Amino acid sequence: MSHLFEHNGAKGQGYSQPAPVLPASEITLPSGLIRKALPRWPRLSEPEMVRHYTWLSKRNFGIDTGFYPLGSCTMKHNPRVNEVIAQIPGIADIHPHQPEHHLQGLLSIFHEMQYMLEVCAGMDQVTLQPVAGAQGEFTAVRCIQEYFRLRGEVQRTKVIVPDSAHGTNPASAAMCGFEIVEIPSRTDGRIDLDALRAVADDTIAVMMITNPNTLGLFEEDILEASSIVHGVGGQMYYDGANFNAILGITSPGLMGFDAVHFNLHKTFSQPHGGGGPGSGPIGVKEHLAQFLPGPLVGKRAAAGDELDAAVDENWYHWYQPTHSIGKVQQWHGNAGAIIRCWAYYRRYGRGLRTMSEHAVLNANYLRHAIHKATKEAGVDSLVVDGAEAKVAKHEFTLSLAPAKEAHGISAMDVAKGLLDMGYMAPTVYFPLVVPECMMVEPTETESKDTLDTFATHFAEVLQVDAETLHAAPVTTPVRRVDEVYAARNLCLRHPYDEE
Amino acid sequence: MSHLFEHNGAKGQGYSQPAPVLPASEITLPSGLIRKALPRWPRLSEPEMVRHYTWLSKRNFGIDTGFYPLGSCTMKHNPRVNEVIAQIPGIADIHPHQPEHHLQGLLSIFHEMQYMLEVCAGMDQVTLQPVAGAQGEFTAVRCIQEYFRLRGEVQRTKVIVPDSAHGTNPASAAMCGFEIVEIPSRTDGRIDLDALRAVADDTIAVMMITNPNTLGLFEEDILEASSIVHGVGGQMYYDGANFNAILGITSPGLMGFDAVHFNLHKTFSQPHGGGGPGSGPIGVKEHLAQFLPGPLVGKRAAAGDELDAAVDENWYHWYQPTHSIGKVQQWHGNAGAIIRCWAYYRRYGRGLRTMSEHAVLNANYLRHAIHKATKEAGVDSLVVDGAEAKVAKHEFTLSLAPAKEAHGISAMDVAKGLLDMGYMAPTVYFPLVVPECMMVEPTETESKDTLDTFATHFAEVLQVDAETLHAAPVTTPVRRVDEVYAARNLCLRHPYDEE
Amino acid sequence: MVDQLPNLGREAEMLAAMGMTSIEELFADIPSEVRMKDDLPLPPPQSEEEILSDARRLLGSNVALGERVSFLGAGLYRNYVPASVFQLVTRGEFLTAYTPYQPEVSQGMLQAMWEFQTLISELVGLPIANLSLYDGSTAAAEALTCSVRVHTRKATQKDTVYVSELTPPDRLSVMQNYCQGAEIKIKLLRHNDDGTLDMDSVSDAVGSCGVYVEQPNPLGLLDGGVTQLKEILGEHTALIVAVQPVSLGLVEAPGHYGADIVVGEGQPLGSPITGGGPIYGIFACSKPYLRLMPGRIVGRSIDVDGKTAYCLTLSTREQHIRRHRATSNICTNETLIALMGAMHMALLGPEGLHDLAVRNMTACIMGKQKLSTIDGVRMPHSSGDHFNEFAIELPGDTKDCLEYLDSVGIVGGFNLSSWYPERTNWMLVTFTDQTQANHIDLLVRHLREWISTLEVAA
Amino acid sequence: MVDQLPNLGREAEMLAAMGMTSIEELFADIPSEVRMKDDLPLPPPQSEEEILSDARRLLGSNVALGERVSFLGAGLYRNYVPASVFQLVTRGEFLTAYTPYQPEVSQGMLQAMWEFQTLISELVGLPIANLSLYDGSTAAAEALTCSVRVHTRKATQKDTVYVSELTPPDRLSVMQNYCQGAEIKIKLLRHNDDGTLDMDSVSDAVGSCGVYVEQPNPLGLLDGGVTQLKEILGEHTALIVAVQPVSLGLVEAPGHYGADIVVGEGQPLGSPITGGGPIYGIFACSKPYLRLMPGRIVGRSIDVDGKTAYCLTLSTREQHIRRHRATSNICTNETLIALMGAMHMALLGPEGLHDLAVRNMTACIMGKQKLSTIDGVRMPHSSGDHFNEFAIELPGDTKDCLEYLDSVGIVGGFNLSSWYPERTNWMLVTFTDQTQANHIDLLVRHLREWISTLEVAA
Ligand SMILES: Cc1ncc(COP(=O)(O)O)c(C=O)c1O
Ligand SMILES: Cc1ncc(COP(=O)(O)O)c(C=O)c1O
Repeated sequence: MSHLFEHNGAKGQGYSQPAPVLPASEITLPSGLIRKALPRWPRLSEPEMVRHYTWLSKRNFGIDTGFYPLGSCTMKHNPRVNEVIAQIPGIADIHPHQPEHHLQGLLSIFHEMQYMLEVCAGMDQVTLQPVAGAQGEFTAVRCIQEYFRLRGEVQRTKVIVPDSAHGTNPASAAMCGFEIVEIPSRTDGRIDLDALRAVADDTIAVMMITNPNTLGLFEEDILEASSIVHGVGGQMYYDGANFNAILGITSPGLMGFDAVHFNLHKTFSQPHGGGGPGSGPIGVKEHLAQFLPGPLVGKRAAAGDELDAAVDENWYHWYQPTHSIGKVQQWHGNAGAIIRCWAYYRRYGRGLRTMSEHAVLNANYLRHAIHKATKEAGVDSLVVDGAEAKVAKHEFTLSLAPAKEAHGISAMDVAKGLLDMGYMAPTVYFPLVVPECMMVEPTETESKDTLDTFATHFAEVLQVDAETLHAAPVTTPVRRVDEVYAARNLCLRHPYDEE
Repeated sequence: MSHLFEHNGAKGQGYSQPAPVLPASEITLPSGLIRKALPRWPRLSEPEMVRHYTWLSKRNFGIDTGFYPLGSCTMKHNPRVNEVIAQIPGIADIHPHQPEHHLQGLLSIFHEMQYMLEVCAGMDQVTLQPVAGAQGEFTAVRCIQEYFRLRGEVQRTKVIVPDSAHGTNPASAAMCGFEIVEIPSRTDGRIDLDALRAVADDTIAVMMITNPNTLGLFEEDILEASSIVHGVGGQMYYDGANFNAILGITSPGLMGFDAVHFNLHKTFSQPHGGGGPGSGPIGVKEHLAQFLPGPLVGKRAAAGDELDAAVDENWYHWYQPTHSIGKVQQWHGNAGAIIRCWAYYRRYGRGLRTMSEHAVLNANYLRHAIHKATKEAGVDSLVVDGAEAKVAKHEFTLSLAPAKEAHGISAMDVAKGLLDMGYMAPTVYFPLVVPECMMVEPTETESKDTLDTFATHFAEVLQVDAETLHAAPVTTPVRRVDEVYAARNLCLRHPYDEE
Repeated sequence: MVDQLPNLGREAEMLAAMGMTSIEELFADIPSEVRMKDDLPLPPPQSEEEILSDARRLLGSNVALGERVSFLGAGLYRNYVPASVFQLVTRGEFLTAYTPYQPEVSQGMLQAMWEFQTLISELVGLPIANLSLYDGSTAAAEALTCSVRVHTRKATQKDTVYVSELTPPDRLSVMQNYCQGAEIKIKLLRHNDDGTLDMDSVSDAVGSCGVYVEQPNPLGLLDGGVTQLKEILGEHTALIVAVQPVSLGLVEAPGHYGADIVVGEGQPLGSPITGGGPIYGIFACSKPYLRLMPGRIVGRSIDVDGKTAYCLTLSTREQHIRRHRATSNICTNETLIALMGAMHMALLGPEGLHDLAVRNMTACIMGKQKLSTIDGVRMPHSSGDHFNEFAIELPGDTKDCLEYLDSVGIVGGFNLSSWYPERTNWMLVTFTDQTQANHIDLLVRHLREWISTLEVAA
Repeated sequence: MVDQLPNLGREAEMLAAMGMTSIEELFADIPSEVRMKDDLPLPPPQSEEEILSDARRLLGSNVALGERVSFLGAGLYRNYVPASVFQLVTRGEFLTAYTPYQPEVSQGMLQAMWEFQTLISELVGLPIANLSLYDGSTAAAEALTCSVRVHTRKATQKDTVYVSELTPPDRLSVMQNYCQGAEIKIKLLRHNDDGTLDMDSVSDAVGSCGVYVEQPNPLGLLDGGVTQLKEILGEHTALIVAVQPVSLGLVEAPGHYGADIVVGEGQPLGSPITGGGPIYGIFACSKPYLRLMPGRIVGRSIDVDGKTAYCLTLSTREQHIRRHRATSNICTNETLIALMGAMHMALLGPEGLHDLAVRNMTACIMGKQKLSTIDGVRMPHSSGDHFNEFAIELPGDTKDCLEYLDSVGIVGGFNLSSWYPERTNWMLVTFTDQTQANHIDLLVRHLREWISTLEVAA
């Protein structure tokens, strides 16, 4: 069967259920409310369903199946015990509206996570509510917006975003109603302090930056940038997507940021699940804490009659920040993801720094190995580094511009060639400041052997002739997919007989 | 990495454990007992281990990945809830030596399974102890042996086995010390009553038969065979591997058998797991019940002080048959498999007959579809049915003898050709009475569409030229494996540096 | 932690290959002023066993609903998710993949999501569905901003949307946050005393950009009036209907009575409650909304050989292309949970969905029948039909009542005063496919007992 | 049941294609005399939800060891199995495969088993291992018959094997059943009062076909004498040693002191106890035993392109080829559980195995230290070293003691009178990697309390 809708078993072929508590005839809906025709869903027995999704899974690439050096996405191994923990009924089968004495375990974990993220980021208060990085950005910018409103600084209508920033940064700020001021980066993706100074004035509400930046380089001038923005009364926002590089070594707080989001699904390994779920807590400095979406988790000494339900000597409770912006997700965020990330952090505890060290070690080693391998293969003229820097952080960029020039081999061609060798391709064409860019992030959970082999294979791909590479991939479930066709001939659902 | 032993991380790279309760220095083994060199096991981190076994799994074919028409093995779908049930701590984390009041749930399920198998087989007593079909055979023959010993009939030193029987039948009887009398089958694999009469005398202890037989045909003369054997004082043994064909329609008891084994992993869908585990309970008539391995599960009304631990109004308890042969597995058999099979049987309950009806429907439909497809493709002259019978039961045989003769295409060639089309091959070269045999068992859990498509593909394979087929498979992880090389150049473990 | 770091112990070797001698050299670019001086003030590393044991202890101290008889719903519904769903969704190929940027090696997830789009599209009766938003509340919020993007030019009530006054405050708050940036005014639609929409109030919404109602409404009521709205509103106002997706096995699909956008909490299809997340938000719409809608969408295409293949499409709406002019900032979404939804839907099939709806609805009917026998319990909206839940008015404070029920092991329902502060005696009681007749009897018995304690006290 | 039968409702269509009109026609060959007349006297079909709920109720009523503090071992050891093992072993490709008859599409399992053979071979110090027998007892039994097949021709004590008198009766019974067909005589080896093997008794075994001992012995004792046996027995008697595999992280591998065959319960590596099955039996041997050993074995080979490939080999020993002259009747074995073992071993690595052994052994040492402080508790074998467990002699009946401990929530240990009927006051107490110091303190406290009740009664 090539897709689900070819399955059309006899009626009632689905998953069999117990009888209802009353016969269906007790239902007396007025005819206007009654559904006339059931959805044209397929009819599969369990064996067919299991085989269908097993088949689909085999047509999908994950970290478990191979090296996944997708820059900016931190595709690290997902420890398996975390999945076991997330199935414990005390998280899978709890309702956010249960009373506090039903949820002391959950609340204590939330409290621990707030604290852990606070100390890692050098922030004063964390909320776990945002469910993705982009929502974290939006939430933090909203908080800053309310902060300025309360201070009467309504003239601050602009948000500065470097041109190398991730698209969510300007999108999130725009959703809050801010005007976006894009400033050009230097060629190494680093912030151009002059460009920043040129736009910095009292109309600026926020500046959003990632550090290390999207080229994987640490912004050495970050304190200067912070003081420029603070100098005009603006706030500094840290995009935490690259937090994996610096955990335990430096922190957004030390760099002068006022607010930060975490992509827990990156740094703390909630499995990415083909696109989600994620979790995007934010941390802020004291002056912004009162604006956070509530409720937050606080703790106090447990009273005598609370000790029965308590998990330790404390009572964990919800509380509302005084000037809360309200909610950004209806419940308490992605609690299931937060539990997994808690389990992840516990593996390292105070040793989280080792994780970042190995992320950076692996990235630099791979960068080195690729240049060595291409040199040995005599194809080092085809690829250059995206930045002139002695060391990268957790990721680095390569430019295939020389290959394109010399042989007509694009970054996309190389990406597809790598698919044929059994790898997920690095991020391509981002950031735009690097021509024919490939952005490579190996993460700390890849072995030296994997990195060595990848480097060799990378050099091999560069030796393939352009024509062959244009035709790649050939070993994948389908060959190069026509994205233009998809957009021109929109087919967004099974057409049934309408085709 | 191509195999596990290429992984050799730094020391301590394995799975990290909590500290011991006392320092290792408290261990003071005499030097003669101390291990000098640890095993040369590989060193893998969790990410490497997960990727290794994910990779291996992708090189393996299972029911979940495709149609698995392996005759005699009943490769039916394994319902997924059964795996969930088998992980409940009340089965996964219990010890066979716990007292009865700790195990009332387990015992009640065992009791229900004994009863269910008794009524399905028409037997008086079942034991769940044997852990595979072959062990069931051995156990039942042992019981019969003790039965005759107690009756003083020590001259009964022989066991009759048709030449079409599964190899475990003669092997199990021989393990008990019996002499094997092999009798030839008729060309349709059915029992030759004359041949049986010729060997039936008072030296016969047991006759072992499968019904339906290994060609998938019902032994219509079974009552006559039973009366011949019983006539000389022998016992009739039913090999239950093909029980899936007749459940709820007839029973070994009605056919005159005295003992039977069940392959629960076939009929009741304990997943086959690449070769095991299984479960091979046996059922016997009253006169043999006292010889069964113990303990068995009995029930009686629960006493007042037992009601706390009871699961219903009964008390379930272990008891020893008076002349028990002792044990064949040290514990209580494969309890975890029995639980899964209990969950499986509960899905059908008194409707188990429907399961067998569909198994037989699917087999006959596929048999028909294959002949139709080969006819339409004009290749029906290349394959003939293994037996001249209007209807088969749950499986059927095909002979590729004409294909071999006409084009040099063997059953093995066709099997490998089918692998290339994404199927597991049917059983080949068994039973031997059918030349160039393929034994096909679709099971009841395959859809009509799958059967239709397989039939078409089967006809397509027959149209492939011999040379191409000899070279098949070409799309599999490896191509045709040299089994002779394996036997001549024994390499039964990783050679390390010794190569 | 060693089990997660394959190169632990190989640092020197790797550094040497780069001509370095210490990890520190790799961080030479981080100025000392911003360096952390101390170790993180966190506990020591733990092994898998220790983490699991802590998790079991802490999470074990939570009261899981399955340990109790529960009548708590109010937007999230405890349903049975078939075993095969968990086993398949945790296959590493799905679990550990990212957004399918390289379609050639991501056909599995892409196709599954295209199938998900079809399943949702059929379910709600609209031609287009995206592959999930964060939850029901953000889906609702994005529907409002989308309706404004589409209609505000021609609207007479520019930048204005109307929302049912019953909308739970937590959901409304999300809408407000999402709407304030675009300066959208959210006005409220009134309801009658019997719980139905006030149709006069609806007339006020004519000329606005969008109208948001829920069916069943937040108090479980199925409102026939909702099926009339499109006629009143006309084509220039988006009718946005939020659904409990399971109800659509019995109740007419909003697409069939003119809804332009259907949103909802997908959770009852395929996902456990999980404390409120991860769950997934449903978002479906009609053609005119396509290019201004939020979220990812998969299209069917072909590969260079002409073979059917799937890929993300229409991404020019999205933030990674259009940046601050994007239709939404969403990037990471809830794909894996949507996949669970797809698997559940695939297993149910049309008749299975119907059966599931019947189980939910008959449990609710039985609840109404039995609770209506209790003296002192009033059902404000008893004249209507309900799905999953209905409000009751108690002869005393709901908080007291819930505490009493809790003391006898029953999670009694939802205190409606936290949504509608003046309704201190209202409670929302929920019944699902997991509700058994004897659960309801237990609730009735203990409600009677609680009421009798009130009488004694009085 | 409908969810398991894709063709339910399509019977007529399928029958029609065959020119039939009823299912009955398919069973025309079954004579009416043998037909079942009535429906099976069984309950009605159940849905997945109902089965799961019954299973939860029934199995939930069992006392899982994890709910208690437990000191019960006696051959099966509750260990921690890493989470990844379960998640990988239940992948459908492993779970739903059968014996790899078609090697081209079964390389995954074949290679995993070849790796398993290597892991076991290294663990026990012998060059050959098969891919599992049913359990430790059948592995032991098959080792005995194997030793007779190999040695009886040259043996002076033909068809005779010697087995330690401490061998648990249930295990011995399996041996007896397996041995009686070949008319093998099983004689017993005596032990000294301190638990060690009586070396005089061992001399009696010279000239027999095989000698079976356990290390640690059934009472947990590590016996230095066992390492001397091969010297006494010489090359024509098989030395068969049964092991607790985890102990081999500390204790010398039997292959290194001359064992010819090593067997054992593989369970502590990779498998939960599961009420005693499915678990897996380890069987390893030296070269002379290869062609007469039982069970399946995988060999490394090549495919037609010369690529490394794996396949079953040496099957001419097996029943499906050699029928009644086979070395064993085993067909279905315990592959999947052996695979769990392989995964656990791969995760542990050499140092991890060592650490696991240390955790088990130090828990046992702590147990000895603390229990030895109890007045009235005697340790008959206190002079030796123990792994996992040791015997104690109580001042009263073990049954009473276990019942008392049970009443305070402790699974106290194993009543040794069920193995050795005269030893009514002996108990075997077991300590594993899961034993915590406070567990032992609890045991000590309650043992003391029980003893004090005896004194009061006296
Ligand atoms: C640099 C950067 N910022 C922000 C985001 C947005 O985070 P999320 O996808 O969790 O919404 C991403 C995600 O890819 C990112 O790489
Ligand atoms: C006809 C027949 N009898 C007996 C057996 C042996 O059963 P088991 O493999 O469970 O030991 C089989 C197994 O394939 C079989 O097909």
